[in-house]
Amino acid sequence: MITHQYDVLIVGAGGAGLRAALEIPEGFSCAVLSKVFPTRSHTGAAQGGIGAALGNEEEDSWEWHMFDTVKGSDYLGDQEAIEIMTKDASRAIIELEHMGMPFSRTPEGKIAQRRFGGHTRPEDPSDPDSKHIAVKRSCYSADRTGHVMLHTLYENCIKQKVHFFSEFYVTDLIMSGNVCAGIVAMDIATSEVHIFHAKAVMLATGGYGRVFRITSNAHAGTGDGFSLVYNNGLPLQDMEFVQFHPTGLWKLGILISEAARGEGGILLNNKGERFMERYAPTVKDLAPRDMVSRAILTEIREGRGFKGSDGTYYVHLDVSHLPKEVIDDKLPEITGFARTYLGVEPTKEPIPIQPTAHYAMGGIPTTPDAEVTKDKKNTKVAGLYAAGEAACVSVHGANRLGTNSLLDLIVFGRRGGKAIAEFIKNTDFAPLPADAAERTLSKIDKVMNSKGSEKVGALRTELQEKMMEKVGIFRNESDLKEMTSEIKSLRERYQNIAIDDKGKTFNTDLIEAIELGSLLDTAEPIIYGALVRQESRGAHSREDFPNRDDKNWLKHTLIFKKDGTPKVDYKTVSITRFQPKERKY
Amino acid sequence: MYKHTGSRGSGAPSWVLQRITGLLLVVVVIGHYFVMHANPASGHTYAAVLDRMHQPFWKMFDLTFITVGLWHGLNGTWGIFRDYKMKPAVSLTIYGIIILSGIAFWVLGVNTILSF
Amino acid sequence: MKVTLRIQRYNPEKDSEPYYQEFVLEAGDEKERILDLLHQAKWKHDGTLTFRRSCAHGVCGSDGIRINGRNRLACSTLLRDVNYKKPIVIEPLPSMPIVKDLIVDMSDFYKKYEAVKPYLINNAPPPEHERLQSNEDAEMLFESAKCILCACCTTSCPSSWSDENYIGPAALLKAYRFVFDTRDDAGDERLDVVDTPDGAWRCHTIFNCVEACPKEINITWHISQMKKRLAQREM
Amino acid sequence: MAYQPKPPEGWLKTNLRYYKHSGSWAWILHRITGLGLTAYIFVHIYALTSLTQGPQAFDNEMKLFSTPVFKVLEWLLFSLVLFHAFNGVRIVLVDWASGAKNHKKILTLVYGLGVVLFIGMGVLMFREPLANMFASIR
Ligand SMILES: Cc1cc2nc3c(=O)[nH]c(=O)nc-3n(C[C@H](O)[C@H](O)[C@H](O)COP(=O)(O)OP(=O)(O)OC[C@H]3O[C@@H](n4cnc5c(N)ncnc54)[C@H](O)[C@@H]3O)c2cc1C
Ligand code: HEM
Ligand code: SF4
Ligand code: F3S
Ligand code: FES
Repeated sequence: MITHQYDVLIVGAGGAGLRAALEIPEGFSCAVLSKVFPTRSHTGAAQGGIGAALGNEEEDSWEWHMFDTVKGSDYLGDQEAIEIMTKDASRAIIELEHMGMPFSRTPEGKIAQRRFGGHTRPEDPSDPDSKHIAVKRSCYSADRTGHVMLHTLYENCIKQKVHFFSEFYVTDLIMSGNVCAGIVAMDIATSEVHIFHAKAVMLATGGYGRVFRITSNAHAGTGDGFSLVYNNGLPLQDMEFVQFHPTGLWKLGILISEAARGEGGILLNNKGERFMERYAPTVKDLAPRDMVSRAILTEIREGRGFKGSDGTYYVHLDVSHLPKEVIDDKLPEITGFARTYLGVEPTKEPIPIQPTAHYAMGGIPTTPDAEVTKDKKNTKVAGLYAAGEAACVSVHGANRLGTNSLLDLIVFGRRGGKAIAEFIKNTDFAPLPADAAERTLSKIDKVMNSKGSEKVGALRTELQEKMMEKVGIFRNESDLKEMTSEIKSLRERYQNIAIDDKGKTFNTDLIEAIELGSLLDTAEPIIYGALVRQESRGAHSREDFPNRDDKNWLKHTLIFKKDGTPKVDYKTVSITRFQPKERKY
Repeated sequence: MYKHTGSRGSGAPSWVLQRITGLLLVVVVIGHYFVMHANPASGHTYAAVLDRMHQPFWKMFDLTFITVGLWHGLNGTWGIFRDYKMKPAVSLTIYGIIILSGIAFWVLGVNTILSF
Repeated sequence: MKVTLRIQRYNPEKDSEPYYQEFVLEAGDEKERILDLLHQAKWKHDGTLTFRRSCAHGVCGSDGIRINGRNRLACSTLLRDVNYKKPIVIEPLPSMPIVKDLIVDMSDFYKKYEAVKPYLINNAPPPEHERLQSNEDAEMLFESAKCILCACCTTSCPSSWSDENYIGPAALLKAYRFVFDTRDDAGDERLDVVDTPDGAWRCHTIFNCVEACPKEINITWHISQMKKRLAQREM
Repeated sequence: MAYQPKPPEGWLKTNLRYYKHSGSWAWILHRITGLGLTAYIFVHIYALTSLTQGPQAFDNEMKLFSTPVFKVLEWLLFSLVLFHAFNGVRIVLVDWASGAKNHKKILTLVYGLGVVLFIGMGVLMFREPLANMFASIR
């Protein structure tokens, strides 16, 4: 076994991890581990943009951005954190620009901005209570914003000579009492297990989209970070809030960014109606994602969807009326997806779309400085940090607005990095437990030598399909109850899993088996969270409790694993500026 | 294993020259072909050839052809060899052969042209 | 519909030479991705089949492989893009060391990328606001900034097959990305790196790279702009 | 490292096995014709040294070059010149103008012009035998 020692370890080389790495000052050693080569991280898939009230195109203010985010979160977002994020947004974007990120520009040469779902301003700025209309707040680079952001951050890491362990799969946290003392990881190329001893560890492992059948997330989006925390007895927060993005390519789930609607695209049902006019009369197609996804599903349920060749349903996203320059210059990538994967020519015909599992609002609870907390009193876990989609600060509450995730990455990634830089100055390495790698080794050993009858692929598909069906956009008690026993049995069957590849070189069979474990670990708190929360709020929509219930449920859920079973606790929501109101668009 | 070799060993001059000589050759070679080969008599009989060889214009034309053609052809050939990784000794030998044969044949050709 | 994938296999722990194995698979329609078929082969037939992939829609650059003799992304190539009536030949990217099956060792490729100093260098203190840049100047960079580092181009270039030191189209494209950024100050420093026989001058405008690039980047055009810049600098 | 990377395939094998589009063919042909022409220039210079040895020597040599076989070879040589020359211009356009954006169209032009001039030259070179042939047909 190889043991390394670094002051700081960052797990995950997406936007959050890379941004944090840039904050570690010279003189301290820092390593970034990633199971894929850094620029292959899923941040690169983000298309539409990154939000900040720069006001380059239209009058804007961070307070309006904050209001939108709070309202978008269905008042479950922590307003203290949201204030930090929206206030810091402009600085953060300008910093990215200075790092070299190639933005689209306005005629004056400033960063260009466009409209995005849920981002509004009062029609009459002097009267904040006037009707809110869509505002241009999303800073973008054509429809490759995440791609150029990820590359810019990676480039700056190269410039700063950050040390990378690429294609290393992190399998466990090393906890020494209440202190995180490092991680255990496997070098995928050789299957060798390494121990990384550190003063501080940051988890920036991204989302869990692959828990669901139809998802916009990468195959690597298996929720490993959630599983690491959950299996070490730490809580996960608000896991029931799963964002389904309304416009995924039909059958494939590949994302057609909100930018398509931001630039003027509209949704149509099989009668050719622009149905969003009924659900959100003011912002129409640019309503927040949870609403649009529900609207689409409602249309389909009420018989106004299109039936596809395989018996599944979709609605249409139409951009064919937009000028060709807009499509070519501002939406080249996503119209390309429609052409490549569905053979649809978006300049001429509408694109078949369906909602797709997209984003994890919940996650590892942290303070606004990315410090991981372990209970409802926000007790910190020394040396452990989390940022990005894996973390729950919580700025997104029950529903994230488009463009706020990339912002979350760079704002809280940076804050986490700074907090770590401060922390390691006055901290020593916590002692390394002798059996640090024990769990990992026995897990690998078990999978490699198992003669069981279950296949990874089949079990995973079963999980994904059931989650889609029973814990999807609309939920109800009986489905969720069924799912709790379902997940138990899937977990048991997982113990009986066997793989074909018994080699040591680049054993992706083994990796997929471990990833399936993460998926199961992540699905569990999602199901339990959804079951306990007896209301409908943001992305969580219970058919048996169709209304928001602020009296009983204006609180975060925390789900722990105790003695092998999930336990629930609750945490208060920070409400500072905006009192909960009905959420209407 | 990738190794960054050398710094700013600029290939620019030879690259530019290869292109300029190439463009020159378009005129020279195709012109040459039309004059020499389109009409068998003008290219293949001593008298006709000799007649042209005495005119300064054609002398210049032929000198240009030989000089530019040899340089372009051999620089191109050297460019090809450079594409394939070789031991320094081998590549030096080839470079030597290219330069020596170039000079030798240039002298030979110039001698032919200037002997009239 | 049945299709056959003829996949090059190589396991360093067992094989001394790569060999081919045929998988007969069930495809729904001709819009199925080659990646879906590889997954089917791995998940239903042989779990030892090894390849990289992540995003599955052509944005991460993990799954550059050779399909019927040309470099492409498994996730952006559909059945209808190839002749699926005959066995579809799947091989790793050419001229790279093979780690296992379709996985190649990319470290050289990344080293070349790092060699061109792929980051903005501007030593002036940053202004309070963004650095201004006209939309035209910004758009000059967009095509080159599309690159996903899949290595399809560099490993398709005959110049790189014969000389592993040729820095290759991907690195040259990255050099362009920064040399032509109006905000960058390090033009000369970076140009020096590509102004060598193993740099831009080894590009013979073969266009294999352009043909292979899944992001439809006209790499050769970008290299030509750089050659011009280099030539001007020298004159 | 637990694995032994395989060394890269030989460049020639890779070249032969990789998919070829019009651009790769143009490059291969440009190389071959370039080398061919360079070799020919050497032969040509050497052959013409006979000029300095007087009319006898030269005309003797030219007898050989005037045989039908050599005349056809000479004509075929012209196709190499034409391809290399026009493709050379294409390369210059690609490098110096924005020809890279239209390289396939330019290549079509290269082939088109080449074929026209090649046939033209054929007519010029073989106008006597051709005239005779047509006369006999008539
Ligand atoms: C298609 C799509 C479009 C989007 N568009 C937008 C948008 O327009 N605007 C916006 O604001 N947001 C958008 N989002 C959301 C946003 O992109 C993501 O939430 C965000 O990029 C997540 O970043 P991250 O840094 O947390 O994680 P990621 O970028 O997902 O990175 C995770 C990292 O963790 C590593 N990792 C994971 N598990 C392990 C392990 N076990 N061991 C080692 N390493 C591990 C991975 O290798 C990777 O490097 C979009 C999301 C998707 C899917
Ligand atoms: C008639 C007009 C000609 C033009 C426009 C022309 C143009 C060019 C150009 C631009 C190149 C560079 C190719 C590269 O760098 O990739 C080249 C290469 C070459 N040329 Fe020419 N050329 C011409 C005639 C000739 C002649 C007459 C010869 C022979 C004496 C010749 C021999 C070569 C050789 C050997 C190469 C190297 C080929 C390679 O690099 O692949 N060329 N030519
Ligand atoms: S230029 Fe194109 S082919 Fe080359 S690495 Fe980038 S995306 Fe891949
Ligand atoms: S294939 Fe190679 S030679 Fe140049 S045009 Fe592309 S880099
Ligand atoms: S899997 Fe990401 S590019 Fe193909």
